[in-house]
Amino acid sequence: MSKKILEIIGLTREFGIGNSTMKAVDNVSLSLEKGQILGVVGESGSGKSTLARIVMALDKPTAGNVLFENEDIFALSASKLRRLRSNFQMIFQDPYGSLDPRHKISRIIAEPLHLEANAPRGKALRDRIGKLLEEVGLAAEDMDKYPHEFSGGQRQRVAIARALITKPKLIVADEATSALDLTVQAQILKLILEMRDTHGISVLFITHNIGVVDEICDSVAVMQSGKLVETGPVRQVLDNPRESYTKRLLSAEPTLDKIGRKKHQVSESPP
Amino acid sequence: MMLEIKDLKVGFQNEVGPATDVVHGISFSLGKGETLGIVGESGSGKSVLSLATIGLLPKTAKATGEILFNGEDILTMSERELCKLRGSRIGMIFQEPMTALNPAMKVGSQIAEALRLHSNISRADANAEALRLLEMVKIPDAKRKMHSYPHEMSGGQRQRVGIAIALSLKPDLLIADEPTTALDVTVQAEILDILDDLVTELGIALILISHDLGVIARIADRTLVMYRGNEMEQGETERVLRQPSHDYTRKLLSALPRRARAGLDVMAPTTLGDSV
Amino acid sequence: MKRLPWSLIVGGTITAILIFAAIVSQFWTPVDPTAINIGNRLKGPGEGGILGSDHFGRDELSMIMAGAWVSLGIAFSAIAVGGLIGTVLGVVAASERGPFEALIMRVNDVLFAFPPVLSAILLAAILGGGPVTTIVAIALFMIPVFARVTRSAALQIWARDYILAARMSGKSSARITLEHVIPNIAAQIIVQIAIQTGLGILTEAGLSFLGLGIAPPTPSWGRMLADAQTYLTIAPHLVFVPGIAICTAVLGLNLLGDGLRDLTDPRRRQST
Amino acid sequence: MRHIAQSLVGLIITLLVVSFVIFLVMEAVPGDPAEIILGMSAAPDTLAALRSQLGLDQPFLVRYSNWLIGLLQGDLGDSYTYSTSVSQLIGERLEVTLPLTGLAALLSVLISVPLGVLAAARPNGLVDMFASLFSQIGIAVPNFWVGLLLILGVALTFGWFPAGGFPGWDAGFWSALNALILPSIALAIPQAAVLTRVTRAAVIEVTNEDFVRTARAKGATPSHALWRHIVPNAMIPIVTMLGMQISVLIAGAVLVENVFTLPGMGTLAYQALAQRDLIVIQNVVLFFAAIVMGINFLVDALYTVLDPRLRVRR
Repeated sequence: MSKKILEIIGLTREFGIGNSTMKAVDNVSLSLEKGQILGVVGESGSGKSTLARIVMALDKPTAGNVLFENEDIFALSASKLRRLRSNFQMIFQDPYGSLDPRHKISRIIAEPLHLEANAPRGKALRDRIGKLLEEVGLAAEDMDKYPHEFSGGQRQRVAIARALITKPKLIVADEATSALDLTVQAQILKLILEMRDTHGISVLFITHNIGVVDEICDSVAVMQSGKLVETGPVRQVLDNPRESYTKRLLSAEPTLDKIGRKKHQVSESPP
Repeated sequence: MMLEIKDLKVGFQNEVGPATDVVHGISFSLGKGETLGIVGESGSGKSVLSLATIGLLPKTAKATGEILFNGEDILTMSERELCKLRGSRIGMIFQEPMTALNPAMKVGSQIAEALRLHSNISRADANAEALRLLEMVKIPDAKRKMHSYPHEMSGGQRQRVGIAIALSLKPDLLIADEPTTALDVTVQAEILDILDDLVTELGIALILISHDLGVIARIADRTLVMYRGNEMEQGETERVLRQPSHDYTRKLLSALPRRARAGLDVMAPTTLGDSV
Repeated sequence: MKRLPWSLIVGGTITAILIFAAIVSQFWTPVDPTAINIGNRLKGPGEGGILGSDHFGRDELSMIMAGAWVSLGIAFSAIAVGGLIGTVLGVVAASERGPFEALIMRVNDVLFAFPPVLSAILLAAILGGGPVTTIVAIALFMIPVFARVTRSAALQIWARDYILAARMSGKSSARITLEHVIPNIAAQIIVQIAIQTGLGILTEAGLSFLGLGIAPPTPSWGRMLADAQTYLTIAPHLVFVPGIAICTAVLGLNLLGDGLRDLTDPRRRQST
Repeated sequence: MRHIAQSLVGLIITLLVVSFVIFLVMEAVPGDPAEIILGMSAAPDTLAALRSQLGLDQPFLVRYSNWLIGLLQGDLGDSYTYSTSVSQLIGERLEVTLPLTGLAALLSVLISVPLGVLAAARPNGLVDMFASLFSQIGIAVPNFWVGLLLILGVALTFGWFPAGGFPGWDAGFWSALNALILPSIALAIPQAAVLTRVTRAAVIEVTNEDFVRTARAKGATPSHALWRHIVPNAMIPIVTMLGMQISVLIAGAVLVENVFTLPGMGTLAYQALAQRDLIVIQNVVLFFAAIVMGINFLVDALYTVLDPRLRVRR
């Protein structure tokens, strides 16, 4: 038995633009082990979001396979795939667009139970939603409110509660903290780490932010223009990058190592 | 002092009920060639502050206090005086390069327009100057790009055009409102380099507004930290980041990913934020 | 408390009065609207009934009330048929995309090439004039109108992340349309219904003005105007009364539509 | 360019479908042309003779393709009641309808665009209040009623313009144009009302765009920003609405021609219906539909001129 929960093999996705085709994802292979967090980092146009959509079976690859617990999700029948779906969930970037404004929080969180045959109902369901809300740092009473009554960070907590309700094995977080303020981002990252630790969930974390990868990921894959540039354990890739693109990406990230403008740095001696 | 803001308050009228105050008494001053970073999270009032400084607050806003630019109060200036000032003495760069340029107008004309609005320069001379400006912000193949429309350029290139427009008349003051937030990190680094070089070269004062302490650290001589319309603290950037005097600044710093704040060894080990 | 938009109050009041008058006309009018009284012919307002009388001595007020029933009935029926078909087509086009969407948009183009007056003339060649011709002609034009509005509104909803979340839950397109798309575009559809009913009244008046509408002696506002043409100089009130009735009814429905839009979308409060 | 070629193909296909639909509908009309021409009491063999003379005994698709071929050659057949060729009939009537709708479209643009722009420049100002009053009422008035009011209030009171009828272009350009003034005003007012509203909304929408703020930060005065940056970008929704309004204009022409007793296409269609002149109805309806679609095609092509973003994409 492999410990791998997710294996992406030679994945390619082409899009037609007029008469030409563009490879949004180009022959990417990756794997994610149980209980680990894999960061996929890249700039706009790197294909990281397309990759996330394919892993969630929201889009089909042009070539290649996605194995979930050794099962090829694109070889499954539609009904089997639907049954498998409760095992993977997704958290989106925009906390304002990912919750239906016309639905109550309880209905939003319960939505993924749609296909579960023996899903809890009535009081049992409300209890479960209440417990989940408390787990993500909200109050059980919040379930009867509507999304517009919450801040961006709180909405993202609701989205996480929705992702947790089916007790999934894999969560894909697509730029889940990019739209949030820094202090809120830190809280949500902490929540994702807790989620991994208490439930043993594996996370595919899509982001453009190296600092966030450094903070919570176990391993990282760097993508550029659809291609995989470099992959490996976080410490190895971030501390000793092999590829020049990775180096460029790392050095471009503004840090507080140096403070002040160029001319000042040259003229004044460092502390 | 070239710019002196004294006890600036800005409120927005509501359809019903009292006005909502978004800036509650901010004061700072800025000398020639200095750079000031204003940092804050969403709702801190930092963008409203920048619009007030260039006299572009929406009509529903009401500002009190003083914004002295070379000794004259911008808040009491007529629209005509403001139009003369904007573009020529104060330039501005905005956050969204995708929407900040006129989609139906060639890039070269948009730069030349800034020149022609303030001087009697001929069309040919304005175009020549626009080309020089495009080269100044290091746009490759500038001659051809003069005739491009904004949608034919990348985000980074459009932001360079924004800088070229803002700097076209060598203003005394440049205001940049989150100029790199919508850009990729590698592009952000390039844009910050260009801003840094040009501001130094032309001796322009810069106000850079950002939510990102890393960006502030890169370019600001001094930093003002804002939260919900109030000043938390201000001072030399070095001092504010290494020895913050306000809890909110410390909270902002501790929310930074480890990697970004690695250089701040003096940081007290605080836990990640506790409340929303 | 949010203050109600004034357009909603005014428009709602006018529309309510209109509907009330239409319903009342089915039980009671000051005079039988079809009763001919030659002795009372072409009397001005006040002399022969509150709003005067026409060339057969029929009471204008009674005819306006009865005409409201015809006008509203035809406009509402046409909107019900055309609006429903158009909304379904628009929503399905947005959820299916691809060739089906392209086909629907082409059908829309074809229908759009037939303004109601043209299709009414074509239909009248087969069926003769009358309420069915009028309703079908207006409804045919409403199909593309509603299909376009709902499709573009629905496409915006389909681009939201909460739709992706619903798809991840294994929900079918039809179910997503019912649970997420329709509730989120309902407000826009309701606004359209108000505005298009106004247009429907205008069109119905035009068709009955041409004699393609409901058959006499049932009163209709459009034919009252057609009759008035002959007596333009001797009895100008015959031009004013039905015209003002049409104008007020349409104005009321338009204001109601605006008001509903302002209520549901405060962002647009200044832009319309 | 490719986009224009594509929509041209689309236009031709739609036109074919429309012509087929019209032909199909005319098939469903009770009674055939031969019966209509000869009357109910005609002898069966005379009917049969006329049918074969008119080609009515041929199969449906053959007759349909004969019609199409005739259309391409400009031969639309002969009217039963006017005893001239349909193409000549339509040609004469277009001399009235085209100038009428053209004049109305021009008037409505000349009223609505400046009014809408000025209203949007100062929301809730005096011009804006007038503009919204005008558009609210204008949208609600039927054009044929405006026509009646104009006859009553202008033609019969002051006698500046004729209350109806058309002297023909042979009677001199000015007297012919004079006869079209009131009808085109009646046709233009409701349309101008809609267009004023659309213009105002479009201009306000663009005013809130970031690039307008950029222009103002450059030092552009409010009016420079309005005419140089806002209005050009607001033209797309305005032109779209204008294109959609063409079908309303054409439908309106039927009514307004009726009020002013103008011998235009609308009157022709209306009279042909009364006389059951099927071949005229068939061709006139196709003609109207073709004009609507042709205008929409032109609007589509105009987009690429107005918005450079559409030139590469699509």
